[in-house]
Amino acid sequence: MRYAYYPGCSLKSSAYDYERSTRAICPELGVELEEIHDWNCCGATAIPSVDPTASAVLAARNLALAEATDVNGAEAVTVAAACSSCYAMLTRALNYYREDPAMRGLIGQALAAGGRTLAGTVKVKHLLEIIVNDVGLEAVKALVRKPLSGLKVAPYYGCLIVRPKGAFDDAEQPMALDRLLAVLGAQVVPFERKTKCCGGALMTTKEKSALRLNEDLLHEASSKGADVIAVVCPMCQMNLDAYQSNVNTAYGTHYRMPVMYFTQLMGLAFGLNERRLAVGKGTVSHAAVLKRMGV
Amino acid sequence: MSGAEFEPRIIGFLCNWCSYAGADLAGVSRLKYPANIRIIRVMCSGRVEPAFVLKAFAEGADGVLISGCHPGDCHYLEGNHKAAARARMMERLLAQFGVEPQRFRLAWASANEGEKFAGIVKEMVEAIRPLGPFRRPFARMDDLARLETEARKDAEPAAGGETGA
Amino acid sequence: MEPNLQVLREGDLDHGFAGLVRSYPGAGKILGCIQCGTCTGSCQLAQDMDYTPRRIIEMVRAGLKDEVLSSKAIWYCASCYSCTVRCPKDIKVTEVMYALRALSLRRRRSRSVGLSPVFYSTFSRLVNTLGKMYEAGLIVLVALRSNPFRLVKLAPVGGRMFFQGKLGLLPKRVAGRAEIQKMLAKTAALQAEALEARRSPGGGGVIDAAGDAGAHDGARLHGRAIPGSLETGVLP
Amino acid sequence: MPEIRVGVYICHCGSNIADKVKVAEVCDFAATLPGVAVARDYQYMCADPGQELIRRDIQERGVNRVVVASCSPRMHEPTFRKVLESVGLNGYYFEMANIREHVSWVTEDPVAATRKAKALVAGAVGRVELHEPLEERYTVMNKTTLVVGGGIAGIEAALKIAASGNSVWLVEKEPSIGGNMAKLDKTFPTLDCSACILTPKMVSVAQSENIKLLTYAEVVKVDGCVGNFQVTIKKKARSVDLAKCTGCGICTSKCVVKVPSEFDGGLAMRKAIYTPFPQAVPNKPAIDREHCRQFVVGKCGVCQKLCPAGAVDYDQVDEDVTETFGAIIVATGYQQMDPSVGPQWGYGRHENVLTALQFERLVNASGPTGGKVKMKNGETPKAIAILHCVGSRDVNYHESCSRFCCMYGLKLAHLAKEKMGGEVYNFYIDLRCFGKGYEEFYNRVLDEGVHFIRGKGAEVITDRDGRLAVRVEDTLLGRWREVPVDMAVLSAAAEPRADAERVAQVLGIQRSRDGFFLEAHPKLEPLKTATDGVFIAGCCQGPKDIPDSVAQGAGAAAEALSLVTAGKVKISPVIAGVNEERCSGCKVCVPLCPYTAIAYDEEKKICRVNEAVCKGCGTCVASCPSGALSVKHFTNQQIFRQIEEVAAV
Repeated sequence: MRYAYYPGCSLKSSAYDYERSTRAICPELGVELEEIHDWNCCGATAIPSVDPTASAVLAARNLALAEATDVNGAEAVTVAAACSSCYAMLTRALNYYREDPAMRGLIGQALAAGGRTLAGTVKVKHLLEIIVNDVGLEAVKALVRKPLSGLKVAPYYGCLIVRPKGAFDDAEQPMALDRLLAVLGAQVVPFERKTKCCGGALMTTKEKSALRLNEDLLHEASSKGADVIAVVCPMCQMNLDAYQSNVNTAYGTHYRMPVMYFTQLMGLAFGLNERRLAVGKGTVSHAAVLKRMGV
Repeated sequence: MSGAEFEPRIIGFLCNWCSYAGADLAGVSRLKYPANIRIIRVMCSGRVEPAFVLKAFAEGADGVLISGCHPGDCHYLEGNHKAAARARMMERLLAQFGVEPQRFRLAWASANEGEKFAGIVKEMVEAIRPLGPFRRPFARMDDLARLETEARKDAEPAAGGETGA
Repeated sequence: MEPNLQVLREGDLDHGFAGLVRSYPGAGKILGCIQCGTCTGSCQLAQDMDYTPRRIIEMVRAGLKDEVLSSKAIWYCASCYSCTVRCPKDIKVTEVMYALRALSLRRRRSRSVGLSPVFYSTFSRLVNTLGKMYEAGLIVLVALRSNPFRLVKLAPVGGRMFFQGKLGLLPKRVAGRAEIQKMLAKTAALQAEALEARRSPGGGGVIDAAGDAGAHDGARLHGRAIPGSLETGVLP
Repeated sequence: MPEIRVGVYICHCGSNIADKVKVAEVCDFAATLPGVAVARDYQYMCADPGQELIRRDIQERGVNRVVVASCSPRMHEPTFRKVLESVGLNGYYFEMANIREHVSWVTEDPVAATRKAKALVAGAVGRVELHEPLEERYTVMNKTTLVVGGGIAGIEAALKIAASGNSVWLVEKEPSIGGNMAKLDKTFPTLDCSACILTPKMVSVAQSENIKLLTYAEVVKVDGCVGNFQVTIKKKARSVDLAKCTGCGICTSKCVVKVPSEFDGGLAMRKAIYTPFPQAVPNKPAIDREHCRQFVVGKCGVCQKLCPAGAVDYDQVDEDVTETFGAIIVATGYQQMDPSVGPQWGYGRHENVLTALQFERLVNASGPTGGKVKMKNGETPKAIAILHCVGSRDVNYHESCSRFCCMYGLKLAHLAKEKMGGEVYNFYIDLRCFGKGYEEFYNRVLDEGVHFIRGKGAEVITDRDGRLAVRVEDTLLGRWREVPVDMAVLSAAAEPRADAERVAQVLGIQRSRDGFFLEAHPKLEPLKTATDGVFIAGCCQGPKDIPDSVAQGAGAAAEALSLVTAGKVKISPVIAGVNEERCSGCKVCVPLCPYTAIAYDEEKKICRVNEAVCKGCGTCVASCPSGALSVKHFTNQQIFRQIEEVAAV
């Protein structure tokens, strides 16, 4: 299974631990990632706020580059995105291109001005979707050497992996991550707020509001006894982890909730070396998790 | 139907009970589809004889649709089975005349399949448009009876041949 | 802003505003809103807004352009799309919010509502210039453009991330920057064309004039202006 | 032969046609066609003045062929034939061009629509010249009516027909009649007990000599047409011999298998051998073979051993019954949407989130809690939320309004308030209290102190105290609210039954876009369908409350009776015939006829059509190698001419 890999800006900086762990587990799963040459920023949720049309063009450039990526002559190129925001923005551009004739015309002409063309045959998938649907849970199960037995994990999806389209799982109560974590041997906490928002970029602009959203998430996870929150998005990881002490300051709470990428938990279950997974690079220490796992 | 783009003319033979009612339902549901089709009502798709199809092409149609009830739902028990058998023969005959297979279609549409009917018309128009206008290999009405008899003879031994569908 | 309890007179309303908003991608269905409030009920930020999302849509339809574009509400949207997936009338509320922010930035209505406009426009300019996001640069630039003292406040978080190796200090660049500039310039030109078509007689009544170039706060703040699409500007 | 003088009439249908088709242009065009003596356009051709136009032209201007370009011939062909006949012209000197359903309603571009309309008019004019006078034929009308579905609409229809002295069959899929109404507690706005008003009617059905009741049975096949529908009904194996069973209930009480009760919405258990509810008609059990141990494991036999009447019969098999009916009434009802399709409402995730029908059982004195409103843990809730429009008025689920939820929302609010006190919240978008006494009922509930929050319940979530909470915008205040409650009741949408598609196929009924059955005309023929002799009543056509369902049931009975009591039914003169001169006696046609209407005459060595049996499909005609067969009104000449004309425009 070969994919055109779109890492996105975060995975190259603040979420390098996400990329490290992704790079570590994919070979195990038989997933080959061919990084898209000279990709640019997807626009995240910021650029649509400045120019909704230009943001679609920026994202579409990546789709055009992806279509030109060699993935062993597969019939249609599939883009693998690990960051939920990238996934959502690439999908947004693709849907506009496919479904809105005016936008299709505009995007096509803008890309042409830069010498690019988009056929629109490309598919966009989130890494979680690839692992659960393309690789399959049976194959994952076969790789588990150190089950996460006894580890209580809160599966946190955030928003942009399931919305606006809910393309591969339910937009309100998805189960893909729950099922994956269960296969890894973890005890999956029923997490009602699993698709509530972490605030995203509001942490920079509306910190008070964003802290409230994160406190709500941390509260449910810890009141349900979770040892760790599993995330699928760099933004969620940063807000829940790096800003956790800000939450504690603002709310007088004492959360010490590790927040780890699902790829890191997979790698641990596969028995990979934690350094290869960049485990331990959280602001909140991962030591408690490792201890519980006997690592 | 103006402008540079070629607008094919399609004649549709629709059975009274299912497809004609389905086309009515498309109207009642205000579904929009291309105006290229002219509908001729027959009681049963089984009534449509090969001569009707040839006649339509001879008179300048660029495509012909026969539409009736789904197999098993025929108002007259099995007229549509006969239509299906005859359509297979027609496909071979038309192929021999060099008529592109996209120009002739047999489709089932029930009385509650307005959307399906509208879809069939859209598909046919889109399939025929790139072919351009139909060139008539048989210009004269007198030829029709002869052609039809020949078609029957030709079709019999041609089992296993391509139908072009 | 306090809710406006004045009498509304027809002359105070901009009846072309809804049409302008609807011309933005994904914002076409606002006229079908039944004011059920599902968007608000689904919104985690609604409690911090001055107007609820439902009310924003009604204000757009009514033509309360100035109130909408200077509202705080539009900057509280976290783009979580909860409203969009639940809207019973298939209104893409999140996309409507993008459109309103973009219009607000163009109309320079946004300075009174805090850091958001600076953040989004700086983000946009960084990406337009480099092709990629540069987190450390973004934080510093936003702070410098708004309130340098924010840097002090941000230091603990930044520090924590830096020591975990999570904050790269040097920007990364895309090789095809010139290509991206061409694409953005073309986008801007096409948008200007579309705006001109709306402005021409029969093009939809009252027209937003904010796209006009001019020496205003926005232009200074957001850099070089490309007609019709101010925010595609790049860093000097 | 007199000169052919065609009158062409282009209908505007108000703006239905005229908005898209340039009617005057079509009319001018028609006037240029050969044989056309008069061409007119008019607002409403089907209205009296429109008909009068035709009559006068026939009488005063010598018009002897008529073409009306308007709606579908499936709607008004008989109307205009009668117009011709009223002034002594044969009704078959008439042809219709369908420029509404097939043109104005389905075409975007006015230019294209006008051109298509012209083509269809030309086809009709060309064809009508070749029409021949035909005489109507009649056949005997079967006097028995079939009613499909034993809810309140079907029950009412059957009772009315039976009261007229005519015979009727009532077929119900479940083991008992009663339908959804049997599950309700009180009915709005009068607060009559639903069972108290329904069960007497159910008993009357069982007692009527004119009603043959088949429960646990389904219609699987319908052939023929009005007057003579041949219907096959599958009687599912009930495993209980109704003739022997006395309804004593010993079997049910001793059965060891427990299954969630469909009737109680899963809030209580029933047995594998069961009557759905105490007032069931017939009040005799059926065995649910999916769960019965005898069938699942292959051994048990308790009920058979204990039955004093020897009525339990494990060897019963499904049985097909075939019967002929003159008319059919379809009253198959609706189902409530499963609200777990929208996880945001919490149904299926939180135990105290119920559907409205479940809550009906909860407040019902004969329900699982004896009419006490209780949470899963047995406690009485202190606050209840009723969420309106769950899946209704919502393009993600059902775009249409479910019509009765506003009122039952008010009713349930009243009952909840009455039974448990506490706080009751209604979350609504609009309150549609359109019926007699409905607004007054709303006022009463307002006075009782029920809270009304104008805003659609966006989600039901657990709050920090572990209570349910409804998140909503109070749109009248413009404020976001989170309202803590102990129980949430979802007014889930009324939707077409899961088997509506199959039923529509079997009975030849059309469905509208919402999936409900389609009436022949939304205003004037609400009970008829596009198939003559098949009528619809009640919620299978769309959500409606009990008074409307009852009225429709009675109305459909009147429709059916007006047919069957006439004694005879007009059948089409469109039949096939053989030109004896040309028939070569090849017999190709004989096996093609599905009605065996064609026989070979050994003496004359030709084939003959039995006119009494022929239905006029024309399949034989299309296959006749010598062109000896022909079908009236659809002759080759007529169709060829129509092809020539429509292709020429």
